[in-house]
Amino acid sequence: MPKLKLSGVSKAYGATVALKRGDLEIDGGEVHVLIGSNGSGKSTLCKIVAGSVRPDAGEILLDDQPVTVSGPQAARALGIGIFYQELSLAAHRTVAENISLPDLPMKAGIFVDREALASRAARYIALFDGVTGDGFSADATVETLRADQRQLVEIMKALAAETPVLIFDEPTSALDRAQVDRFFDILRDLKAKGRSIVFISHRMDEIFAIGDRVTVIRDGETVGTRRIADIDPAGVVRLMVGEQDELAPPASAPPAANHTGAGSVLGVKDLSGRGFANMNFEVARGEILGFGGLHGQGQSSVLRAIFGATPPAQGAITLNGKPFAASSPREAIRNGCAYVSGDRTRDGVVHGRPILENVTPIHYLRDRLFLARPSALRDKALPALQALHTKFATLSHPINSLSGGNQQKVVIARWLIDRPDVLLLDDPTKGIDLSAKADLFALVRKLAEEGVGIVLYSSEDAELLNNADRILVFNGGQVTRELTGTERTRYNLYQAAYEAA
Amino acid sequence: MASAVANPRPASSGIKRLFERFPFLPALMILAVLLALNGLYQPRSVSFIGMTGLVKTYLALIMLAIAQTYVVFAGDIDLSAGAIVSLVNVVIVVLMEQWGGSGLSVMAALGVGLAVGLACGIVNGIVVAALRLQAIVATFATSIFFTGLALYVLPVAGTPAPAAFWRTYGGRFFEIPFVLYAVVVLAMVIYVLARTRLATQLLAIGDDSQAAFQSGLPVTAIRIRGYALCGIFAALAAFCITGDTASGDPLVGGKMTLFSVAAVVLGGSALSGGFGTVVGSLIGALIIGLINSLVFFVGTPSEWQNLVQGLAILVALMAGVLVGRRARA
Amino acid sequence: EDFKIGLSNGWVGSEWRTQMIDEAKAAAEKWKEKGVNIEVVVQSANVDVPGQIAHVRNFISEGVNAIIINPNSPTAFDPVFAQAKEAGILVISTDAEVSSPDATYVGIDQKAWGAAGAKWLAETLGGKGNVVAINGVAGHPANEMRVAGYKEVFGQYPDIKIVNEVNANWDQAQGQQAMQNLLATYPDISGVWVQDGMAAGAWKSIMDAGKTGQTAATGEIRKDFIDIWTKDKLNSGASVNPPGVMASALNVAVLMLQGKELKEPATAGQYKNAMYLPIPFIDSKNLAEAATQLEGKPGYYSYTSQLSIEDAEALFK
Amino acid sequence: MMNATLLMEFARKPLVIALLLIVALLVLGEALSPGFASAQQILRLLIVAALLGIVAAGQNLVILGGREGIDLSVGGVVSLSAIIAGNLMNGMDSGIPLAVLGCVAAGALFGLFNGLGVTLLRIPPLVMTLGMLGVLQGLLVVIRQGIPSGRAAPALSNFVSQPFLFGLPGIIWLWIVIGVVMAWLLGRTVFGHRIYAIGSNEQAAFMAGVPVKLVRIALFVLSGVFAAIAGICLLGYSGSSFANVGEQYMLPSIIAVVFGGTPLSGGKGGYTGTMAGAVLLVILQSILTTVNIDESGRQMVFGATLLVLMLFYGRGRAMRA
Ligand SMILES: Nc1ncnc2c1ncn2[C@@H]1O[C@H](COP(=O)(O)OP(=O)(O)OP(=O)(O)O)[C@@H](O)[C@H]1O
Ligand SMILES: Nc1ncnc2c1ncn2[C@@H]1O[C@H](COP(=O)(O)OP(=O)(O)OP(=O)(O)O)[C@@H](O)[C@H]1O
Ligand SMILES: O[C@@H]1[C@@H](O)[C@H](O)OC[C@H]1O
Ligand SMILES: [Mg+2]
Ligand SMILES: [Mg+2]
Repeated sequence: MPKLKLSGVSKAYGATVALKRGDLEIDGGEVHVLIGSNGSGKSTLCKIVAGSVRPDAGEILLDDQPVTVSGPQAARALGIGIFYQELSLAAHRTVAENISLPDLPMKAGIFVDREALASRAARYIALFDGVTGDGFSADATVETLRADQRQLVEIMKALAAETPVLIFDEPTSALDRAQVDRFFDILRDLKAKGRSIVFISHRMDEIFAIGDRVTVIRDGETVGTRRIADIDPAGVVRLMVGEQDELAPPASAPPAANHTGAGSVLGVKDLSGRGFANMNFEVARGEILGFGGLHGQGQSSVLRAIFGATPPAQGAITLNGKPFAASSPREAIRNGCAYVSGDRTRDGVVHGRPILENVTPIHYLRDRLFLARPSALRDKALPALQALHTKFATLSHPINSLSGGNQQKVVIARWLIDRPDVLLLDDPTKGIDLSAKADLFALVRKLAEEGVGIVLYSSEDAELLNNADRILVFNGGQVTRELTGTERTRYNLYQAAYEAA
Repeated sequence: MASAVANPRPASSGIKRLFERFPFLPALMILAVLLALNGLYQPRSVSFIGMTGLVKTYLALIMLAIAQTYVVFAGDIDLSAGAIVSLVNVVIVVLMEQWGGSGLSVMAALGVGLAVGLACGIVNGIVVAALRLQAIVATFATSIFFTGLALYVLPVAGTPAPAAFWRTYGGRFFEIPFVLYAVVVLAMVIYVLARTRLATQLLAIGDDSQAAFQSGLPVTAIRIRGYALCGIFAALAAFCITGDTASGDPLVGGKMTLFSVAAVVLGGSALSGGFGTVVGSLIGALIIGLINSLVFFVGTPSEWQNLVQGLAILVALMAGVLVGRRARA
Repeated sequence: EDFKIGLSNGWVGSEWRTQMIDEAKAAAEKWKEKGVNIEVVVQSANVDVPGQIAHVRNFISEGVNAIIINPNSPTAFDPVFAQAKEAGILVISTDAEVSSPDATYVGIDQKAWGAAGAKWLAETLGGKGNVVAINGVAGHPANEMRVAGYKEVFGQYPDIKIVNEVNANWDQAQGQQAMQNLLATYPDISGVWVQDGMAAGAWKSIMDAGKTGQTAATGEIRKDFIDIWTKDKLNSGASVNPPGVMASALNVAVLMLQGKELKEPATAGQYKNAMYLPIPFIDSKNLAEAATQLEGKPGYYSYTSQLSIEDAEALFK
Repeated sequence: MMNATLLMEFARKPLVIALLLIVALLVLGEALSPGFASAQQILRLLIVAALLGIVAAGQNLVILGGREGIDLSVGGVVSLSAIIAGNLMNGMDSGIPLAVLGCVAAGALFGLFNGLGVTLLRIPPLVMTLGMLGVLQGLLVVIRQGIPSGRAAPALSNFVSQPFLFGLPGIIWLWIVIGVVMAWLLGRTVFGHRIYAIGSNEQAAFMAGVPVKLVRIALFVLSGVFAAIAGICLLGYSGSSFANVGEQYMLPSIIAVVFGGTPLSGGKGGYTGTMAGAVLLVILQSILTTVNIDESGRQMVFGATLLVLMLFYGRGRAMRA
């Protein structure tokens, strides 16, 4: 008898069908992986189970009993806990308060029982002992924590519910390897205790490392469930993409790096700033320079510094041989610099506005436009969007009508209307699906061939190894190793990343 | 494996930690400076009697600032707070008069007053949290409604409150002014309320209401409770006003609303919610009072008094926001 | 002798109030000739009742000898005046009566003032017609008493109908707007009861509407208006609330501070603490006289009168 | 079937709601007091609505720009402008150009202060403009010194109340022009798109090279300018100015914006709706003054009606979608 069973669950937001037919069966004592491309409806399905989204139709059985999950509170009462992809933390509250937020321990009927609060927090923090990082403590306010630490708090909060069913919607996207390893240990432990766990990730290796069964969801429909033991990554991908054309096989041999002749388009000398120091590197025209290493080692900070978002403390930058010190993104863009952030919700998408307005802001600036003539802009926007195979109905639809991956494509497309000299990619594929990734990297390579200098930071090793001509490995805010040519192996990358800084 | 992440972060200094724990410190500093200046220009104003007078005059605003704080915690706002004060004021005055002005009738009227404040707060809460109207405009609309009610209860200012009532409020017990007892009780109530689950929940909602909801908090109910608390404190503000003015006036609280918001901000709370203290708002209200009297004591010509007060409050607001942010950054 | 006197004006919406303060300050100056030094401290602002209570507390802290107040409420000052008295401060209200037993009122009888205008209007209309009233600040004590005054008078004329009453805050511009609206809504208005500052505005609308001949309206006492009145021969009559009332109150206050005793204690009015000053009345008969007093004054200057020091002394033993 | 849903969607548009409500209220007004919906009466209402609508234009911009944008100081600027204009023209047509210039400059200046406080010092707009309101109110007392001064020039009064073109007074035309310019500005200019961008996602706008602070400062300056223009018109409407004429516009200008479909969170909406919102609000107020009930009843009905009307508009998202 499955612990939890969903059948025919659906949800539409106006015209957007987020989930057409969600089916899922989870047993006690298993880690059930849910996989599907961006916008396929995974989070929607999870939220329905957790009560925070109201389904349009479908049935939920818990221990074979049909149940109505009328809200998050009801879900907890039914024994369902959840880690939300976008987190559910109160920024100004402490870690301890956040862990217990759903049911703050009480004293005398109205007071918060501070002791109980602290001891409960200590219990869950201890699970991650050693991997929580600097500044993490029960009474730190969440606001002061880094992204990975916040994700840990959200994990602890989910665990603290101590529910038989636990849903984790992309809990590892900001975690480093050590943190992921620890988390998986905890999951195994919970599994052993008979809990039912749903786990979502876009990282194939994680899926195979922890999953027992995998359910694939495509375009809002459940397409099948397999035992992990019975399937390989290629099989999963086949299920995900369906009958559509096969993905191009990953480049078996690293691309050749023969840019020695081309001049350097971006030069960085002795650059230091918040989160990094002593940066020295050059990017040649047509080169894809990779940034590697564990996350949060200064890669993003360097890119943002070059882009003028957080101007560096010292050092020099040259662009096309000329000194370049952007004090704002505005200035950087005017000088031919482009920057794509992986955090589209924060740095990219202008929510609620038409797709067209989301593609054009860079063009406005580069062309010093004053008027926004829709017809002229349309002609500029369409080719850029098509180059990435962006799926959308019309340019006047709000960007939020698109799936996350397609939103990210729109955000990337804005940099393609006027060709930049330098393209800074700051983990650009965070949370986008495999085919979108393939499209993106094909395009990036094409841009490189056209003479653009590209810097690529990726938190996914495979992405880096497959696409970068040269890799700088970051550790503790410094570049500790440069990998070129055949040195670019996973082994070398890990070794450089994990050695003590 | 040891944490592989080495993100340089500034060592958190003692001062910073202090400001984090006591976000009202900047306000307290402004208050101290203002007190000193008041004392400098008019020593009598900081005498025991002078200070008692200050408290008597501004206790109502203090109460209303406290009222406002609880909704601001959750990122809401109550532009009807002053109208609730007016309504409760006329209700209790009229009832006290109708019931004969005895001690018992005074207590009964106060009870009804609290109930009226509570009811108004709940109405606001329902309108804002349950019906999901935007707080600024919705409570502006309810303020018009409450004012209408107040005008219905007492169309013209003037009905006197029984002497038993205001003589108590303005009087002394064992040589100590009544309002000082009130302040002590208020301090205890604030201390107690700060430790309640409701306060934490309101602040969590102010941080991110969707997140709080998804965590399983009954967000709507909690916000309504916040407004209810606001209504109760607005009623207490009305008691103070009535004690100090000894009469009913259907428009008496109108001008206090925006000052209550200013006091909350002066006290270091974030209007966007999630961060702040009630003590800060109390200090904020006193700052407004001290600015007003200082402007007079330094001898500002009468036509300039309003302008100078306006400027001083603006500067204090800006200083409070800036200092608070510097200190916490 | 040195005295410090605090003047509190809780509302600065009209020129009448400005003149009131100016006249009071001038009256204080006058005492120098008698060897009495009077320092006046002024708080004049748009404040609500609690704000004006704060005024009084500031005066107490300042250690004034007397407070003269044009109060925003009849009843709300009872507690704070009690405190002032406790601190040995003499409190006098002017322009609007207060219920406090610790204060004395020196000013006109606002109800009689309202009644005087109404009486003139009713008689001018021959005891019948549709009348509208344009009032000052709703809830303000002086305004409320005036309203009571005209209501009582019109009540005695069964054929006079008050078709509408509006508030225009003692402001000329608002009075003009209100009258414009009223004329549009009621084509058959024959009489307008309107209070001082606003009357000029109301009359302007009446004249704009070409109804000067068919309308009788109470008038006001500012030079501007007296001039129009004279020139256009308006059918108007104005009871005078002289801005000098505060100066009168100040003179009375000084004498009280000197320890003199009133011949007749102030026991008039509903609160039994009033000392009423005479209410002059201007109509076509004595219009020219009033005009002479205002000659050479700016347009906003009001016809005024006050108890001189000698007049005041005459009231004391 | 499809048509029905389309119709439903259309009927949910704020502008449509406002227009329907306007018609409904006119019918109601006519029923309560015959003549309410006469052409002449409607014209009078439109003049009053134009005054509110012009203030609301600035308010609309500031709100659209997000980051809790709001301008509580508009009322103060309206009053100030009316007084400055009255003094500068002093009843003479020849003084109009100078008056307009002076008022616009003053409005822009106070808007600039607001904008600088909000952007450079990062004071929340509600706080900054609330403080500024206090300053302006004090300034009014100083300038006016309790003495009335200044009068509208006859040309200005005519502009506001006399027919100018096709029987409509100049102020209505001015309002229409403002409406067209606003629609163009918001929909067809880069500046307009940038307003929406900063209102919707400031961080993303910053990363896409939008001069966030400049745009926001410009919005507050424009708000001051619109309020100043309204102040001049208000002087023309009432002939002379009084101390707090503008106060009546502070919160109503916000309500007009909300009734027009721009939520206070910014980033979406527009001015066409706001215009309808202003008309709606003015008609509602007018109906209430027409019916003969006590002030208390009037206020209760007004407050309750506002609440009911708000239910039609931008209610916040349900926690559980
Ligand atoms: N609140 C919402 N309003 C409108 N559309 C929504 C909403 N939430 C989700 N959607 C849409 O529903 C679809 C499914 O979204 P969902 O978040 O469930 O995808 P997902 O599988 O979790 O994707 P990802 O891997 O990117 O997290 C998407 O097209 C998304 O744009
Ligand atoms: N260095 C930065 N990195 C990333 N985002 C930034 C940075 N500086 C500003 N932003 C974002 O861009 C937006 C607008 O920035 P802008 O500098 O105009 O205003 P600000 O927030 O007052 O910044 P600051 O105080 O740093 O000057 C802000 O909301 C902020 O979140
Ligand atoms: O006459 C009026 C006076 O009584 C009031 O108090 O202030 C304004 C004056 O116009
Ligand atoms: Mg998801
Ligand atoms: Mg900046």
